[in-house]
Amino acid sequence: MLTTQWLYALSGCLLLALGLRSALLHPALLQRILAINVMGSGVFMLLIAIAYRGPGMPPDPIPHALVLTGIVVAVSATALALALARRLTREQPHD
Amino acid sequence: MTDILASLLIMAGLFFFMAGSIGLLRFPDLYSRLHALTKADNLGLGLLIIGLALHLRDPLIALKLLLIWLAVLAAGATSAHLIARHARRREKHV
Amino acid sequence: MNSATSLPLLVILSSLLPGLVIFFLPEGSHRLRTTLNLAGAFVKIFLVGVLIWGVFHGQSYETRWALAPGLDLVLHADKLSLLFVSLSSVLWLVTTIYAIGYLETSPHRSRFFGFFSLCVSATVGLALAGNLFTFVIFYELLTLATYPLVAHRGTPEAIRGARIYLTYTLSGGMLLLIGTVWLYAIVGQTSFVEGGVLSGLSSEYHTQLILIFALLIAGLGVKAALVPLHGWLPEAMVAPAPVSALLHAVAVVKAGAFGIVRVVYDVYGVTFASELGVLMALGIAAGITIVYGSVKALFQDSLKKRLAYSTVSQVSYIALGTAILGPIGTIGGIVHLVHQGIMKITLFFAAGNYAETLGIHKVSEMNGVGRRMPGTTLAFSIAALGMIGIPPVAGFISKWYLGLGAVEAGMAGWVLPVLILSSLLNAGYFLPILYRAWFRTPAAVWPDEHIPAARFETHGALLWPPIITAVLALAAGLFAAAPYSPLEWASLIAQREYGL
Amino acid sequence: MNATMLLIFDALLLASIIGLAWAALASADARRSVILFIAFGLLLAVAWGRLLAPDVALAEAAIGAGLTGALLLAALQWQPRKTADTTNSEQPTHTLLETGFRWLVTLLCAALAGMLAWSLTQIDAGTAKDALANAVAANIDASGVSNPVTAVLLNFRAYDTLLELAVLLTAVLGIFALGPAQAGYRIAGPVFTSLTRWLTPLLILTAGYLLWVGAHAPGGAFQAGATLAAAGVVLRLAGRDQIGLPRGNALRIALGAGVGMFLLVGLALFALGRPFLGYPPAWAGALILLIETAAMLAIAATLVSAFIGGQPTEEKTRC
Amino acid sequence: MTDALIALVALPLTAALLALLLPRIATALVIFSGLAITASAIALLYGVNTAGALHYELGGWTAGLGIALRADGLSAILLLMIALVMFAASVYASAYFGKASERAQFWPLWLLLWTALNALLLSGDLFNLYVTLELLGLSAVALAALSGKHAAVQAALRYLLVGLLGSMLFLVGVALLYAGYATLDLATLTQVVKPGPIAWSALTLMTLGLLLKTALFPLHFWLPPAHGSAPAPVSAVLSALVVKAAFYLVLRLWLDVFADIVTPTAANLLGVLGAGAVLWGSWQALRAERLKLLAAYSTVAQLGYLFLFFPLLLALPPGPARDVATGGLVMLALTHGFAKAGLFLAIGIVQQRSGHDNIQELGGMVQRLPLTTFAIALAGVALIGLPPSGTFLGKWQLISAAIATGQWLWVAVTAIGSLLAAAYIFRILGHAFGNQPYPHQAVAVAREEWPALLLTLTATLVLGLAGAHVWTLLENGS
Repeated sequence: MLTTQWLYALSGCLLLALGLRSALLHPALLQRILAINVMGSGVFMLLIAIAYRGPGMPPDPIPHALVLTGIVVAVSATALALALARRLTREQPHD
Repeated sequence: MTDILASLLIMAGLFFFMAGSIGLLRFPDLYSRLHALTKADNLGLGLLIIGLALHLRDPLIALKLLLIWLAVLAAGATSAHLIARHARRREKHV
Repeated sequence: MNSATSLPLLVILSSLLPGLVIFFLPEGSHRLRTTLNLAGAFVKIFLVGVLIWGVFHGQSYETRWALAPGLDLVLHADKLSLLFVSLSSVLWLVTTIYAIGYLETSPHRSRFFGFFSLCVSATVGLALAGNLFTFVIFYELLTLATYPLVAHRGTPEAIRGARIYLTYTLSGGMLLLIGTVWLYAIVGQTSFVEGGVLSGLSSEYHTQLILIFALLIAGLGVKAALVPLHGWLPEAMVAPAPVSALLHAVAVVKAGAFGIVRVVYDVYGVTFASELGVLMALGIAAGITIVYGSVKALFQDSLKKRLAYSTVSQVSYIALGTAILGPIGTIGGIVHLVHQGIMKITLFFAAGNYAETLGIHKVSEMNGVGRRMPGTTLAFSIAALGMIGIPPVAGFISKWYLGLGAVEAGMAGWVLPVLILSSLLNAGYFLPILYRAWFRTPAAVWPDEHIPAARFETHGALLWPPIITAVLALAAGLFAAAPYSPLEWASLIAQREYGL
Repeated sequence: MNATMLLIFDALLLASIIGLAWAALASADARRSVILFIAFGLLLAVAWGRLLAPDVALAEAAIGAGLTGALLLAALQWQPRKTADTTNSEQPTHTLLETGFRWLVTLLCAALAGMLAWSLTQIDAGTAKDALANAVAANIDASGVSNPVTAVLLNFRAYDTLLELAVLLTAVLGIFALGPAQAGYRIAGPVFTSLTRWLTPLLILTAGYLLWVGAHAPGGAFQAGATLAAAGVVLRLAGRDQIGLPRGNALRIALGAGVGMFLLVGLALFALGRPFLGYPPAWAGALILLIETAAMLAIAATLVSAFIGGQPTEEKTRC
Repeated sequence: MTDALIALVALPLTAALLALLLPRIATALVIFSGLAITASAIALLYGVNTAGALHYELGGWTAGLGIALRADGLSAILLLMIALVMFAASVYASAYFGKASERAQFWPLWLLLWTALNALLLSGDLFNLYVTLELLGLSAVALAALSGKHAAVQAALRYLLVGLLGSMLFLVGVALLYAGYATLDLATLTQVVKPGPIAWSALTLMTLGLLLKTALFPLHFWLPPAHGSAPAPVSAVLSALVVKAAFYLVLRLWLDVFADIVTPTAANLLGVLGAGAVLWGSWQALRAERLKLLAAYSTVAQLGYLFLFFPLLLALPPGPARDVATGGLVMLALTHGFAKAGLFLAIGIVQQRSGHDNIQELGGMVQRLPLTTFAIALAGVALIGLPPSGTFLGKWQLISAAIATGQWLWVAVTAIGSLLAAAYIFRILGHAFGNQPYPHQAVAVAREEWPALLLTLTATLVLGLAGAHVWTLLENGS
């Protein structure tokens, strides 16, 4: 693997671990949702690093397509999660 | 020749960005922060875009870059206005 | 499908299908329900008759249905199964008549008779099972079908009794299942074969086979109420009398005993089992149970509980018989399968009559009941004398062969004392009842008389069943030497087992 | 020299990305977390650009940072400002067990990342890792588009995209089932309103451009849909409740348009004896554009619906 | 023959769109398309049985560049189960949701869930599996939250987050495999994958993600509240089908794709977790106060049995013995699917009629709701594993394989688990048989009772008596 690929792939792993840890441990709901998004970004970074072939070389388009799909899926899930969370706070007795 | 000019313009643009950011961090109150940020960024971005346009030498891309500058200018001005108005309103309430 | 492959299945369906229809009958359609019940019972007896005739003429009947690779559901009619099938189908008919009378006014009869039919179907299936896998299936089905019958009254005691019953039987079923699977893992699918199928295995398997035997007998011993696995039986007495009668004489307890007979004779082979040394252990367990049950019975004032402990004791005669190596002991054990059934059902019918007619539940309330209910009490007396082993009632035949077999097998040293002690104890808990019933003066009022003496001492449907079964018990003893008698049949089975 | 510069740039970029992620997740303040997360998304877009993935960069900026950011900012409205919940504020220190558990989780996450990184070192350089990329290049002429990412998304792996649109539809239906939209905002003042007057058409124009250009250059239905949705978001912020979103049946048609067009094309081809979703090469470009147009509308309608947080209510009086 | 592959995905998806656009006729549409899907599933099973495993290259692109749909005996059997359970639950739901507005929201999501299940079972592509997992997860969450009650929404949110976490872990595995082998096609991967860090890490990550989704102990914490607070037909399919879809993927990965990579130690670990699930799930079910929670914990336990098979299958040499044991596993999964769906539907009837599902207050139920009680009892028979249910055959194979490979621990776990199951089932029946007057208006609706009854009958009788076909199908369809 190229150094650049390495650098980005490792950062991807790190983001994944960061996200996973917060998703499991953060007390607040919103940050847990963010954490899962960070995890996703970590995976995306891994995929795009894999696709990279060096400066001037055309990258592998397949991981790019996968990440595009992944981003859309992630926003769908985030939207649903936020809607559920909103419903939850609305339902909560405020007094 | 144009490349050198372009580099100089880009560097100048970056300098303004830097100044704006420092201003954002260091200035005492909201209004002066906004002032520093918008002024410096608008100018910085403008210089940056002229530099890039010179560097790429493609009128179509230059047009697009100009469009981006205008959009950022408008959005920046509007949001600065909104933030300032919001802050002003809150002050009145207190 | 021809008759050779479908008849065993039809025997089961003859009670299963009416049962399923009965579930959906409205509570009020008394006549239709009775018709279905009786029609099913008669059809079953007829089909069993055909089976007996065929088997005697060398016809082979087998229904086979693959459930999984290497696992076939096999229904097979051989002499031992026919002995049990005919016992259960005849006693089912009698019990059905009795139950119709007994439950005439109580609620949820459709549910009751539905499960009643399922219970008999499971028993018949168990009797016809052609291999251990099939036996396990019907053994568990029997548990399932009897649970609602025990819980039928829905009182907290009934629910509790049913729960205890279930705890015991399902745990036992699990042991039986593990033992069976283990056996299959060693020898693969094997049918019940007279003389057993395991004697050819090399000696490295013997330890495993002993463990498997222990598992199987423990599993079967729960239903057969071998001490210390008998705890459910007195608790299950909360069930209505016809259910108790069925449980004790035909279905549950007998299923366990029948299973022990199958395992010893048709899986291990009695000779091989003896070589393994497991017969002795079984015999000792049976001996302890016989004495223990009798002693406990002695101290029960509740009539049904006294009968329940009597069952604990009496059923182990069957296990004792299988534990005695030699044809005569075998005959004694197998014939007791039938004899105990006929006699015990008579006793339970009579006990049910006392409770239903006069509200008598305790031995101490039975003073002079013989004068008020002579027919019932006569039937009770015949069965009780048979249980003690007084000739010419059927019980005598069983005990005679068991004793003789023990002498023949050289086990007289401990079997005979057990037999004598138990007979004395039997006399000890039955004779006082007979004395009270016939010779004490009756109390001024019965505890709860709600069927007045009219044409008979009680309802005809309640009176005739015990009388019929008492006559059968007498006949089985008197005509023991006649062809087609239980004794003759048991002798045939024993001959085949020992290759005589 | 150039390589070292790039390396420094990469290191700085990645350090900022990780730092932002860390800061966003470490904070207990929801507002702070969200703003840092949006910045994180924008830097990610830069990273994608750096790795020659402009399509992804566009999508990340528009969807990952842009619309997700808008959703999160909208969520701040009903979030309590400090989200450290009550139990936490009462007991600021963790019990020993909790601390142990936190360490355990941290270690496990680290181990997982370590395992992953270690496996990456083991990737055999000799494997035919370009096999699929080459296959894409070899078949691109038959795909009807010249942008390989679009070719993969809309042709080679069109089935993925079909199901992905179904995911979007599911999410929006799930949101609708949870109740009506949130109340709208106050009507904006003249400055913002005048901005929306020309920004909205510009966004719509840009969306159309992105959709069209996707065939041969970075862009496509998702980026275009997100841009279109951005127009809706801006209108909503300006206090227009009628954000251009249709109501009732028309809205349902818009939401289902992407999946519907995809299925229509796929099944029609199937009925004509082609494979399911197998475009004839001559028609592929046109069919892809058709599907992408429908998909763009669906994506925009979905994202705007998600932003307003429910089924738009009928026009109501504003205060 | 391969048309059925397309139909199984396209039919429910098209129906979902139509149900969205035409809410007035949605119910009829669902029933009609349900029949069509069931017919397709039968056609697929027939095709697989006669022609062996089938595959279809979408868009005409070779698998690898494009995506292939694949079906073999295992997936075809499970697809038919999905079709039958979903269809029965659809009929039930048409009566369960009384208001037209409720049904209008329910049907499109319901059909999307159906799409996701079918697509997942058919997918032959790693990334496509990720998309189907997400589609399944989101539709399941949306349905679970449908009642809008606080507890339901809270449980659904947790369900969503756990599901997303699981999908992310799965996706990392996919990325790693792509990095290592440059393919996403499962069949290609099966051929090229080699033992080594890449395969091990990928399998670990993907399995971890899927175990979260299939709620294997101790990752089951999210399941009882989610399944316990969803509407009855939703609970039914969540418990019967959705968790099983993730389990199916674990099975595929461990027994097919990574067959040469998995080690007995790893399989033993799954077995230990399975044992934990059996014991803990059964115990919690026994202690549950509410019927739905009982059923949900029972799902945790029943999934545990499936995982007990992993150490056994790996200890058996490939060949007839392993195939027979695999059939047992499939049998358990099938029976549980039908029985648990039926149980949840029946519980839904109890809950609607009495307004609660407290086990303590079921006295007299047997008189007022005899068919429903009967359905619960039949489901119980299958859950305990008594004959003639398919579970009995499955457990027989489980114990048999454990004895044959000398792994007695799993025999003990199975025995204890079954007895605990008997305890919790007969705890319900004990209360139901009580002769207290049943205070509630108990008019049963045939459209609700019969689906429950037929599902449980399938589990208890049909699968038990026709079980041999399952083994034949698995063999013919491989």
